[in-house]
Amino acid sequence: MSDPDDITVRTVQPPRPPQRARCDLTTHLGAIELPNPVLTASGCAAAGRELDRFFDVAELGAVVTKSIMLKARSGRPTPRMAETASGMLNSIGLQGPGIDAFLEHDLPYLRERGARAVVSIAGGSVAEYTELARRLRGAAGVSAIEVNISCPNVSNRGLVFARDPAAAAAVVTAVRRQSAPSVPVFAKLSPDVTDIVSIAHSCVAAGADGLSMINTLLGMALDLDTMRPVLAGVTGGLSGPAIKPVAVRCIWAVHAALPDVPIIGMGGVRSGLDALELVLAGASAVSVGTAIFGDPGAPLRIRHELETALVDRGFARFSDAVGYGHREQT
Amino acid sequence: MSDPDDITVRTVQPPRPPQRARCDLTTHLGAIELPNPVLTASGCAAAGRELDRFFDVAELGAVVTKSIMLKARSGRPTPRMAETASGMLNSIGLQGPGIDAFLEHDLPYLRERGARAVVSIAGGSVAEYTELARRLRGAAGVSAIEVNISCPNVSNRGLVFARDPAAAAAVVTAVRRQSAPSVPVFAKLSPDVTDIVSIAHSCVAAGADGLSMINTLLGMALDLDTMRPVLAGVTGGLSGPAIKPVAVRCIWAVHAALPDVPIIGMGGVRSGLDALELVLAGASAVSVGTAIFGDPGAPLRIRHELETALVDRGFARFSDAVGYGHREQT
Amino acid sequence: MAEGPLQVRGEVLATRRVGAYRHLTLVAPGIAARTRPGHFVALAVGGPDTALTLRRAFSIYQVSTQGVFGGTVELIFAVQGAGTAWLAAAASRTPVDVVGPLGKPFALPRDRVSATLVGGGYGSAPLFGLARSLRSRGCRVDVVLGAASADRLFGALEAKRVATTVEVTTDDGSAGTRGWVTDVLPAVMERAGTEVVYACGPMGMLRSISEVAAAAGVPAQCAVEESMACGIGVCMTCVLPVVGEDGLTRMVRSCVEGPVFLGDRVRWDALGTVPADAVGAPPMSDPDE
Amino acid sequence: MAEGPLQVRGEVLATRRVGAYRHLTLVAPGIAARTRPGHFVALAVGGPDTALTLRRAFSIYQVSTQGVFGGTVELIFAVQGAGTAWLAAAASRTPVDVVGPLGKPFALPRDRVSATLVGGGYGSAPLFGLARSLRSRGCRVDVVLGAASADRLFGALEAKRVATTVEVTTDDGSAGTRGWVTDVLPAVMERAGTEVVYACGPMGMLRSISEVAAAAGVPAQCAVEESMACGIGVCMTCVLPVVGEDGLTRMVRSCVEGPVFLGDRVRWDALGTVPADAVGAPPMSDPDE
Ligand SMILES: Cc1cc2nc3c(=O)[nH]c(=O)nc-3n(C[C@H](O)[C@H](O)[C@H](O)COP(=O)(O)OP(=O)(O)OC[C@H]3O[C@@H](n4cnc5c(N)ncnc54)[C@H](O)[C@@H]3O)c2cc1C
Ligand SMILES: Cc1cc2nc3c(=O)[nH]c(=O)nc-3n(C[C@H](O)[C@H](O)[C@H](O)COP(=O)(O)OP(=O)(O)OC[C@H]3O[C@@H](n4cnc5c(N)ncnc54)[C@H](O)[C@@H]3O)c2cc1C
Ligand SMILES: Cc1cc2nc3c(=O)[nH]c(=O)nc-3n(C[C@H](O)[C@H](O)[C@H](O)COP(=O)(O)O)c2cc1C
Ligand SMILES: Cc1cc2nc3c(=O)[nH]c(=O)nc-3n(C[C@H](O)[C@H](O)[C@H](O)COP(=O)(O)O)c2cc1C
Ligand code: FES
Ligand code: FES
Repeated sequence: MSDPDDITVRTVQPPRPPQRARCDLTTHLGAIELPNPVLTASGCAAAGRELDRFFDVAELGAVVTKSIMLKARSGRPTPRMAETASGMLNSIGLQGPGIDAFLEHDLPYLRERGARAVVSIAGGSVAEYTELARRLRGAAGVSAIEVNISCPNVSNRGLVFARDPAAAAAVVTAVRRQSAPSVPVFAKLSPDVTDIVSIAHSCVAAGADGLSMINTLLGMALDLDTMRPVLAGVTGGLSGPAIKPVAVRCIWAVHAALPDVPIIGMGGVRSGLDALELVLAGASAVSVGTAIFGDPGAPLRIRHELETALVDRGFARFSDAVGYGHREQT
Repeated sequence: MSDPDDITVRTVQPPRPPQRARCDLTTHLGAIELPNPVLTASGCAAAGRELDRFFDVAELGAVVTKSIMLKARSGRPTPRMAETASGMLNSIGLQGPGIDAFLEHDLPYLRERGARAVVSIAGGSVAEYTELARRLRGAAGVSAIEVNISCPNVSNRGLVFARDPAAAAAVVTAVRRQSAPSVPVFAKLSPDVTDIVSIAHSCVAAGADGLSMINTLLGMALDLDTMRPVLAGVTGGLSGPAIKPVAVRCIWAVHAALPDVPIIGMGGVRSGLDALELVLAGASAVSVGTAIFGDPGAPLRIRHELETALVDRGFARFSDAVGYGHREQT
Repeated sequence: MAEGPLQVRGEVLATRRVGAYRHLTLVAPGIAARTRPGHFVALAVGGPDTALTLRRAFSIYQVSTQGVFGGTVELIFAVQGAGTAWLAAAASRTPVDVVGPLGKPFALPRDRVSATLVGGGYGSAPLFGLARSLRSRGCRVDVVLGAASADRLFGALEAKRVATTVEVTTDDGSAGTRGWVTDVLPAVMERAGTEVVYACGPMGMLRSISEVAAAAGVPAQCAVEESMACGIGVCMTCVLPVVGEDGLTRMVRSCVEGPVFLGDRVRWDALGTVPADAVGAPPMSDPDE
Repeated sequence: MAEGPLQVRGEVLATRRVGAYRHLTLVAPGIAARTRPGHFVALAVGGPDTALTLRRAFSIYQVSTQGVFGGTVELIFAVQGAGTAWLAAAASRTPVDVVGPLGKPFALPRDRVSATLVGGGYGSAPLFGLARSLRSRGCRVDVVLGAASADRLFGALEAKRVATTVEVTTDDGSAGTRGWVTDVLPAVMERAGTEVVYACGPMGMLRSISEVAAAAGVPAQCAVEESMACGIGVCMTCVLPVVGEDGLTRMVRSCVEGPVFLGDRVRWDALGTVPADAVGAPPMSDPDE
């Protein structure tokens, strides 16, 4: 019988040498290659300038700019936001300077900084999206286009494009047709649909080079003092860690159905491990949105954390991790 | 000029006497009246017995029992849950003893305890729901029936009833026809649809006396060690505070469209103020689900907190607060 | 003795490190008096604005019904994730909502038998109170403790005080015999003339212990650890396949029908599955909740 | 002087009550040196497992660049909701991520002018540093402080040390003159020969002060408080309608283009709306984000 007093530690293994390995973070989104897969989410980083005060935005895979419309737009009245459990609601109403000012000030800024720009566009009609894409065609420094189709279609009783496969496809076809072949077009999907896979199919059939998901979930909050909606816009978009499980599910389902279509994943990513979760589900890049509000340094931190997480798990290449959660179990 | 040293407090108002007012918590759900509007959510309180060790379940408006199926059912393999930010995923797979055991053991227990039972039923076909309703018809102690239509329709490629207006209506019609007229039938809606209002309309047109919302959102999580889905069932239902904004939005939209249809609201309620938020949006009763896992005393606590919140806001009757958030602003 | 669980607003009295674990003492009035060996508590973690929604379950190591604090409950825990990290960092006086005692405790023998207690890692925590109860009934108690490494052994010295013999194993040989508890268990049982085995630890260990006990023809009472959302029997997350008196396998809740099960009743080979012969299996369809 | 905001991992040094408010001192290296009066900081609240996702903005009351702590930042705050409750309860040494200094500070006059500073509630906090800056430039400083009640006045005694005259009003008359700051402001301005007004407090108060200043023909620099999600200019939640140099109204971000605005530039009557003549208004459709 062994002596129970004999519990002094005998050193059994030498401490492991510190991890020095690195992981090739390069990722491909259709025709383009990005040095790493961590992006900002549209509407959560403006056009990069403000974040550049906290870290070098050229260190990111790309900056996805706030959805831009044809004309300047004032957005909705305030209050425009409400904090919710592990999330927030926003109802900004796509405030922005319009495509002209964007092309004059914002895009050149990112280019000068050496940052890659994924330009998000939004419109109220197929014609508006078409015109936006046409204007972007000549512009220097557009790495890719993300088409925000979570906008009401003015010609169909305000039904949001992203909730109607045909309308979504019409927008994608138009944008794809107008854009330079070297510039991939990503359609950004809404989770507020009965069957996101069928919308994904429609967009890809219409020529989308990739898909971004998820946009915010439609939500709402009431103010318990005024007993009225908190947001001036009544409903708003729910984002943040609260929605990550919905994002993972959407990415998983779409990647399973369309394994060759690159996905930019977003929804509740706040750490490198969150980013990895979306990647394992099938995302080829990950956008960081609401987390920036809580931590302006989040995108770059997440890039570093993701690299560490990949190295820890023995991935020499980021691309090997994309969709790895779907592998057959041995 | 006043002397800035003169900042000693002069008592200006006498402290208010403690609030002694009460609020009439009675609520009506179609043909039935409940003494108060706080219920348990189906699947989060079993059939009341376990909670009864913590508080008298007869003090609640009603106990909504775990969805019962025709036959005993083992449910899904474990792991069946994953904690998420301000929420959780579950994939229980409707484990239960089947309607016979339920009628023999569970319903009589609640009746003896003096508690009201809202019986939740679930099936894989219209025929199964029909048979469940028929079996309940004779049973004593059924205050209302909640029809969980978030089940795959085995005869339509597993498409969940709640996501298909026609299938949802077919189930509701069958259950309504089989049930005693004095027993209201509530259809429980899923938020995972493009247009919850149209599903609500279908269910009401099919005879639903009221609507329950929301069931869980479809979500998913990956385990970052195994790099595989956490849940044995791969996807699961997202519940808890994270989803409250979605619940409020759904209740708001359906109440706006169908103001006379009583709604049992649920989704992320953890406090009396959360309950009030759903009520102001249009709920005539509020079910407490996931909060019970964190706090077994939650339902009764929430009943008390809700009463206080109503009194504080000058409501003499709970029913005056239902949908109050929709009032025209003066 | 009062029965059934209470929900009380407790608070942290003290936390200290014990090897790789923490020893947490909670003031939790009323719970101590109801506790028997094998019971567990479920704690709310994270504080007022937390994003953590579910309770955390911990075996009760020991309780004290007396003292100025109106009753304390002690736990031994490993930091795993966010909830246990919060507990480990919680300062003295931090409020903690405690629900307990929960579950079915170890069944105590009516006769003076020879009992062998086997603990893996922090799984030894509930065995010391059990050992004292057994001793006070005149039972012989032998203890086997195993862990991955010396810092993950809990209570080897304390075991020596309550047990006739104590055997220690570690996977890496950093304390006691290198190997698993089941490497030494048959010899211990033979020497002690074991008539009942009590065990608490990882599922794999419990399975092996059940096999050793079955081979020796003695019952094994195993305290299992399944992932739990509520701990009180309402959520159905903590199930495992267990054979009932009628010979049928059911998915039973380890939080109310366990955590202590007879080793030969648990379908260890089928953990994480629903055996095809289980009552109500397989589901013909897979409804969402 | 170094420019632009920093993000630093600070920690709570001390919190104490001041009437209805808390006076919080944070160790936040580097921020002090960049701070000018009117700047604010945005704090992460709630700790590691928090459900609170957004930053909380607070005016900087005063800073210290020296000392053993490598620079401290002091705030005066009222407990409103979960975030401020957490801050109020945070023990000394609690880590707090601090971003700052943020926003456009008060513009200081080039000449020796007579400046009147008006603060409402905790809105007086940023005025003391401002008063010292103005005094060091040889300006005359008069202060008017208002609040709902005496316990919500902040800094009346301190004001006396930096100001030529100090006037106090409370809504309920529990200290100073019963009434609003604007009841006494015209008389103070006349007496002081005010050439510029600086104000910080609730929006309604700022509006009235702007009117009084406009009537007297002097500029009013108003530090506004709009609900903010990020505090750094990326989310567009904190907008209000402001008239630009070109005479056009735009919805501008108060976190980067403010919080200090000229009172006659802000469309106070249109707060919470998008004026029909604003650039890009009204939206023809209402897209979700
Ligand atoms: C009956 C019982 C007794 C236990 N006794 C002890 C003990 O004495 N000492 C000890 O250190 N641990 C014990 N555990 C395990 C302990 O509950 C988990 O380590 C703890 O819940 C992990 O929480 P976390 O937030 O750190 O980890 P996370 O992984 O963040 O937890 C996430 C969720 O999963 C659940 N969970 C995760 N791991 C487990 C697990 N192993 N068992 C049950 N639920 C889990 C948590 O409750 C929580 O809901 C016991 C578990 C059970 C069921
Ligand atoms: C530039 C600026 C300076 C401020 N200075 C001070 C100060 O010196 N002292 C002080 O007590 N308060 C100040 N405030 C207000 C302070 O930010 C809020 O009281 C605080 O954010 C409330 O947080 P909470 O979690 O307690 O409340 P909650 O209501 O739970 O907050 C929920 C969300 O709303 C936002 N929010 C709520 N109220 C306000 C508000 N009034 N202004 C901005 N955001 C809000 C919070 O940031 C958070 O995102 C200032 C606000 C701004 C914009
Ligand atoms: C304040 C705010 C503004 C947003 N604006 C846009 C937008 O202009 N275009 C767009 O496609 N998505 C927009 N989004 C959605 C985000 O890009 C992202 O899809 C969503 O927030 C989920 O990611 P997150 O949880 O990381 O924020 C916005 C989100 C927030 C919170
Ligand atoms: C573990 C668990 C089991 C559930 N089982 C059922 C069920 O059997 N039938 C049903 O209609 N809803 C079921 N639900 C959904 C809840 O009744 C409720 O609609 C949902 O959880 C949202 O409310 P909550 O956020 O308060 O939990 C279940 C939820 C959970 C978390
Ligand atoms: S943990 Fe909920 S039933 Fe066992
Ligand atoms: S608070 Fe985000 S832009 Fe001002």
